[in-house]
Amino acid sequence: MLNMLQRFFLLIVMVCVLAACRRGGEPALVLAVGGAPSELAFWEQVLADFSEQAGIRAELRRQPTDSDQRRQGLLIALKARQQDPDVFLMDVVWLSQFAASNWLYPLDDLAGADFDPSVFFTRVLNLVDRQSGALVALPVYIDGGLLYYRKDLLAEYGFSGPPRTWDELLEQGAKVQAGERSRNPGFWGFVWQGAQYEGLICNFLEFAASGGGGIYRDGGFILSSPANERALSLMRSLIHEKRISPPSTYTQMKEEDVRTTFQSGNALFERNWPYAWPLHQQDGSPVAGKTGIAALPHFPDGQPVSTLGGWHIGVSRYSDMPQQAWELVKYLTSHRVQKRMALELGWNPGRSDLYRDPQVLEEMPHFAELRSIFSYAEARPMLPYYSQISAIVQRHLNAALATRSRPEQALRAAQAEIERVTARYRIESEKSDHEFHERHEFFGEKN
Amino acid sequence: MSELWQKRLLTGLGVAVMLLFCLLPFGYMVLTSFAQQPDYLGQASFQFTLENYRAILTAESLHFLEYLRNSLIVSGVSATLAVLVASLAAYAMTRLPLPGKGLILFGVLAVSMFPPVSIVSYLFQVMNTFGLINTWPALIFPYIAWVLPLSLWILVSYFAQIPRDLDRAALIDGCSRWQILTRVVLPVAAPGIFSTLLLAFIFAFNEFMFALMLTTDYQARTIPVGIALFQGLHGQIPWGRIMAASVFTSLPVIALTLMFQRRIIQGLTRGAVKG
Amino acid sequence: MKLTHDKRAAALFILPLLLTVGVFILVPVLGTVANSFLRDVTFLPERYIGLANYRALLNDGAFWQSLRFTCLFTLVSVPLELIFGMIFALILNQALPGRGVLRVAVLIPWAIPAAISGRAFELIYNYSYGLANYLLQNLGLADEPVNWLGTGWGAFFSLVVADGWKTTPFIAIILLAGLSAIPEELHQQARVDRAHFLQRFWRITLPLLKPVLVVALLFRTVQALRIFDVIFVLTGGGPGGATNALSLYGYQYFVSGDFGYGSAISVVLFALALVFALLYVRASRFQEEMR
Amino acid sequence: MELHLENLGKRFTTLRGSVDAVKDVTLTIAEGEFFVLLGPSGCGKSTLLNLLAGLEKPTSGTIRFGERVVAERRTFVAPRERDVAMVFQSYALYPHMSAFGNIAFPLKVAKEEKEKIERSVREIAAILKIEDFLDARPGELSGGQRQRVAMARALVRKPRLFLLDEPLSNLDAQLRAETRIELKRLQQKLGITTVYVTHDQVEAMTLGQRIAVLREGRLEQIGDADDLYRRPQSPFVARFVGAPQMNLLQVPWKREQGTVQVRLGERWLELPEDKVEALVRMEGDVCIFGLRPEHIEVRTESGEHGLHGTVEAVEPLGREQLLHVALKDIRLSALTAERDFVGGESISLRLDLSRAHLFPAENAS
Repeated sequence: MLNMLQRFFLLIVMVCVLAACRRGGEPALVLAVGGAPSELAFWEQVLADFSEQAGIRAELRRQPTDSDQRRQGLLIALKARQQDPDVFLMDVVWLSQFAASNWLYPLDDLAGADFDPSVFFTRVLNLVDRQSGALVALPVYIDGGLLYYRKDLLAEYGFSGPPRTWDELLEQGAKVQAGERSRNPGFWGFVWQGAQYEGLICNFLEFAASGGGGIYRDGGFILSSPANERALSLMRSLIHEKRISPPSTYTQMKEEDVRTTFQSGNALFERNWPYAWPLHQQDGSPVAGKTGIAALPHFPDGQPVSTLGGWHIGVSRYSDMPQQAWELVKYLTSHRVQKRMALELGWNPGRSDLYRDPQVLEEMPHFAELRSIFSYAEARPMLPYYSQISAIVQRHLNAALATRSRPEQALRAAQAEIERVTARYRIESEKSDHEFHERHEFFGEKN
Repeated sequence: MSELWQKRLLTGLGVAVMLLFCLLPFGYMVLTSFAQQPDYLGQASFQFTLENYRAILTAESLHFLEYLRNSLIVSGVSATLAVLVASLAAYAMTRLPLPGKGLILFGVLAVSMFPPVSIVSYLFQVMNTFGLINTWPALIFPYIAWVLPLSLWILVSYFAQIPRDLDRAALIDGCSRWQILTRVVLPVAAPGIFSTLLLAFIFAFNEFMFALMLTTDYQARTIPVGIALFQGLHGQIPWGRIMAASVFTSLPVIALTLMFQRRIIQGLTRGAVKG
Repeated sequence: MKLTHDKRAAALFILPLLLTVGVFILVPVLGTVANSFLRDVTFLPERYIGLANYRALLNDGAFWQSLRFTCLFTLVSVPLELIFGMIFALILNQALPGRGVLRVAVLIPWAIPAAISGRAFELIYNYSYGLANYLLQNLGLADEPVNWLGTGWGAFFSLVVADGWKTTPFIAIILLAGLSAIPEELHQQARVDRAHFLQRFWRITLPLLKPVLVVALLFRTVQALRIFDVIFVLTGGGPGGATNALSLYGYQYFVSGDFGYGSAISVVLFALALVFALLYVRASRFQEEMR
Repeated sequence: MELHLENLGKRFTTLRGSVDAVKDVTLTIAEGEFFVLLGPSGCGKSTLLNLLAGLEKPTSGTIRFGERVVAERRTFVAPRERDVAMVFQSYALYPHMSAFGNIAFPLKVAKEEKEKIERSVREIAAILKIEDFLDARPGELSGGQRQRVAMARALVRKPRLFLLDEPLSNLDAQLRAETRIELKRLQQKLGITTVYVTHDQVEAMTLGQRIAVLREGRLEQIGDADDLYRRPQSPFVARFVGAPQMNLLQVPWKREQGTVQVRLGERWLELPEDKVEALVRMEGDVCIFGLRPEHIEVRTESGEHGLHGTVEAVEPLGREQLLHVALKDIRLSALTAERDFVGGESISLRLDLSRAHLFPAENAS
C-alpha cells in the first residue's frame, strides 16, 4: 500500500514535469477564437493555410461561445501581460475597454504602405475601430439587426410588403396572428430578443433610435427621455397589450429561441442578425423560400436603425511577435479568407468589397440588402465601462418588460443608477471621453 | 392501519416521488438525445435518430472523447489525492496532538467559501509561471484544494466515530502512524471513504470555472467546458448533441456508483465500529 | 516515513492539506481581499482607495437586491433539499428490492455537470415546447402554457427546483453514508421498546445523524450562497434582476474588468458564508464532538 | 525482563487546567511477575499502563525495561520498539479483519514470513481454544470469543511485557471467573512479565503476585494479597481491599494506665498491646479505627463485653449475612453465619480487637 502510494505520487510529479516540458518548443503565434466546433474547424484550417504560406507557426486557442467567458479569458491573460494570445477576436463592445486599457497594438505602427483601410466599411471603422485616433482593430465580421418576414403570409393577408413603421408592424402582425391562430395556436406576430442579456440592449437601441432616442449621446446618458419611453412602452405593449410577442420574450428569447420560433413557422416577423438567413434557407426548413429581409421599422419621425454588432481582430500589446501577428491579421482580413468565411460560415465580412463580389452574391443573395442595412448601423456607447452600463440597462429594461416596473420609472432608475455607478470610472476617463467625441463627430461627418 | 403498512405505504410513495423527481428530467434528456429536433413536445413530432451519438463519438472536431478522457483523469486523480490528503489531515485532527484543530478545520472550510471566479486569475498566473496551462496538473492541483474541505469535513466526522483503542492496539502491534492510517483507519472507514471519494470525484467532475480558464483546448479541457463549446456563435444550441453527450458522460458515474455500492454492501459495515 | 514522535507525525500529516489549500486557495483569497481595497479597473491606473468599493456597495441597489435574493434562495432551497435528501436517504437505506438501481437513479442528477443540467432545465422550462408546460397541459392542470421564468417568484422556484434536482442527491448520499454507520442494534432496541418508526427516527436516527447532517447543511449552505451555473444558464439574473445572485453580480464585474469592485462583492459573499458557517458550527458544537 | 519505574509522573494539560494523572511513582516489577495495578476509576492506573506501553509520554521520571531506558525526559521509545503487547477493555479488534487476520496482524506488520505467521497463529489459537472461529469477523463473535482473540493477538508475538487493561470487565460473572483462572495459568505457563489493570479487588487478589494500589495518581501501597488484606497501610487501602468493606470509624483515643483505649459508642475499649505502638506516633486525640466485618462476632444476648445495638438492615450473602448495625451514634457492619437475623432486632457485638487497624486521623496520604 505504501509503495503503491509512493509510486502514485511519483507518477503525478512525472506527469507535471512532462507537461511542463511539452510547453517548450519554438514560439508560435496564438489566435484566440471562440465558437462552435464547426466554426473552430474553419479557423483551424485557415491557420494551417496561413502557416504554410507565411512560414509562421500559428496555433488556435479555443474559447467557448459565451461572450462573457471569452472576454474573461482574454482579460486574465492580458492583465497578466501574457505573450499569448498574440491575436484575438473581440466583440465590438469590448473595443473601447481594450483600447483604454492599452492592450491593443496600434495597427498603424505595423501596417506598411500597402495597407488600404478603405476596403472595410468606413463607417464601422470610424465608429469603433479607431480609438483615440489610432487604428487598433479591424472588422472581421459585422452584424446588424434585421427584420425577417414571411413573404407568403404577408401576401396571403393582402399586405404589399414588409412594414416600414412600427405601427404597420403592429397592424400586420395582429391581423396575421389572429388569422393563423386557428391553424396554429402557437403562432406569434413578432419575435425578438428580450431576455436579460446583451441582446436586449441591441433590440432596445433599434426601437429607441428609430424614434430619436438612444442611450448615450454627446458625453451624456439620455436614457430618461420621452423618445425612449415611447420605445420601451411599445416593446412592452407588444407582449402585454397587443400580445403579438410571446410572454417568454423577456425570459428566454435570445437569438436562437427567436430563430427557431420563426424557422418552425411560428412567427410572422423576426428581429435577428444576418446569421439566421442561411439557416432559414437551408434544406428542410419550413420557411425556406418564404422569407424576406428588410430594414427594421421606425417611428414616423425617425429612421430605420440597426445595432452594430460583430467581431473585430486586434493584436495584443504584449505579443512577442507583433509583426508576424500583423501578417496574420492581414491574412484573416484578406479578400480570399473573408470570402471563404462568407461562403463557408455564412458570416458577413468586414470588407465592403465582398458585398459586390458576383460569386458571393450568387450564393448569398441577401448580401446585397445587407450592405445598405449596415449603413444604418448604430453603435452602442463606446465607453470603457460599457459593460457596467449594459448590465444596469438590461436589468431595468427587462424589469419593465416583465411589468415589474413602469417604463418611465425603469428608465429613470436606470439613468440614476448609471450616473452613480459610473461616477467611479468617469473621474479620470473624462478626458478620453472628450477626445472620443471629437473623433466621433469628425469621422461621423466625414462618412 | 398497522405500522408495517404505514411504513410500506410511505416507502412506496417515497420511492415513486424520488424516481419521478430524479429520472423525469433525465429521461427527458435521454429522449432529446435521440430526437432530431428538440421541439418534439410542441407541434412537431418526435423523430428518432442516432445521429447525435454518432456525432459525439466520431466527429473529430467535437473532441468529445478527449474531453471525457480529460475529465475522468483529472477528476479521478484529484479526488484520489484529495481524499488521501484529507485522510492524513483528518487522522491528525482526530488522533494526534495538533494545536488549533478546530481552527484549521474551520479555516479550510472558510477559505473555500470564496467564489471561484475571484481566484481564477491568480491560479492562471501561477499555472502559467510553471508552464502548466492546458495540462492536467493545471486542473488537478486546484481541484485537490477545491474538494479538500468537503472531504476533510466528512472524513473528520467519520474518523471521530472510530474507537481510539483501535489506534492504540495498532500502535502496540507495531504500526507506525502511517501504517495505522492505511491498514486500520482507512479500511475501517471504508464506506465513508468510498462515498467521500465519489463525492469528491463528482465535485471535481462538475467544476466549470477553473477548467474554462486554465485549459485552452482538448488536450486538457474537461467535459463541462467541452460541452459548452458545442454552442454556436449566436448561441445555436445543438440540444441533441448536448444531451447525447450528457447521457454518455453520466455512464462512468453510473458505473462508479455500482462499484461503490457493491463495496458498501460487501459487509464492511457488518462488524464495523462495534467490536 | 519513520514517525517516531506523534507531534512530528501530526505536522507531516497536516502539511499536505495546509500546502494545497494555502497555495491554491488561501493565497488567492488573501489577494482578493487585498484587491477589494484597490481601484483595480483595467482601463484606469491602479490605486489604493480604502473602503471606497464597500461604500459604493452600500449605495448600490442592485447589490442589495442580489444580497436579498441570495439569502432568500439559500434559506428556502437548503431546508427543502435537506428534507428531501433525508427522505431519499431513508428510503435508500432500506432493504428494498433493486436498491442498487435506486441508488444509481438518485445519483444520476448529481453526476451531470451543472453547466449541462442548467441547459436541460432551460429546455424543460421552454415556453412553447418544454417538458414542464407539456405535462401541465396534458395533465389538464392548465390551459395556457406557463411562463415559468417570467415572474420573480416563478423564476425563484424554477431555480430552486433546478438546483435541488442536482443537489438533493448530494445530501442523500452523505446522509446515507451516515445512516449506514448507525448500529442496527439501536433500532432493534427501540423496536423492542415499541417505538413507532417516526419516533425511532426522531429519537435515534436524527440525533445520531447530527454530525453528518451538519456537514451536509454546512456545505449545501455554502454552495447555495455561491450559486452560479444554474442561474447563469437559466435566467441570467432576470427577470429584471430578480434572480441576480451575488456570485453572478460579482462575476459581471470580474468579466467586465473591474476587479476591485468584483473582489469587494466576493468578500461580502465570503463574509456571509462565514456567518452562516459559524452559526452552524456553534449550534452543533462540532468541535466538542471532535474532542 | 525487569521493569523499573522511577519518580514517574504524567500531567495532562487541557483548556480547563492541568491534571496530574500519575504522581511520582517508583516501583520495580520482577521478571515473569504477574503485577496488578488496582484502584478506583480515575486513579491513574490506565495512564500508568499507557506509559508502560508507550502510548503516553511521561512528563517526569524514568521507565526502564531491564537496563534500557524507554522513557525519560529526552528519550522516548515508540510502542512498536518496546516489544510489549496489550489487551484492551474494548478488545479493540480490527473490525475489517477476520480473527485470524487480527491475530496475524502484529506479525504481518513485523514482516514475518508467511509460513511462520500461519504457524504462530495456529499455535496460539490452539492454546486459547479459538481454532474453530478463526475465519469469523469480530462482529460475528461473542464477547468471550472476542476476548480470547484479543488475548491471542497480544500473545502471538511472545512479547517481553504483557499489558492488560481491565480485560474481563465486559464479561459476565461466570465467564469472568473462568477466564481469570485460565489467565493465571496461561501467564504462569508462558512466564511473560505481566501488568494487569483492574478496579476489581477480587480480580487483583486472585491474579496478582503483587498488587499496587493507586489513589489519585499516587502509589498507596504495594504488596501481595495477604499484605494488602492484613496490613493495609492506609484507610484507603483498607477500605478498597476486602469484601465486604472494612468498618472505618473516626474515634477518640486516650492513654490510661499504660493501656490505650478507643471510644466506640459510649464504651472505651482497650486495645491489645501490639497496637499501642501505632498510636503512640500519632498526634491529636482522634484516630481512625478499622475492623473488618468478619472480625465482629454477633450475639443475641447482651454480654458484659458486648456493644449493644440494633440491626438496621440485613444483606444475605448466601452462607453468611452482613448486618448493618446501629450503635448509638455509629454504624458498624458485621458478618455472621450464626443464624438469620431480621431488621430491628437488638443484638450485641463482640469485637476482635487484635485484628483492629489504626490509622492517623485525617490521613493526608
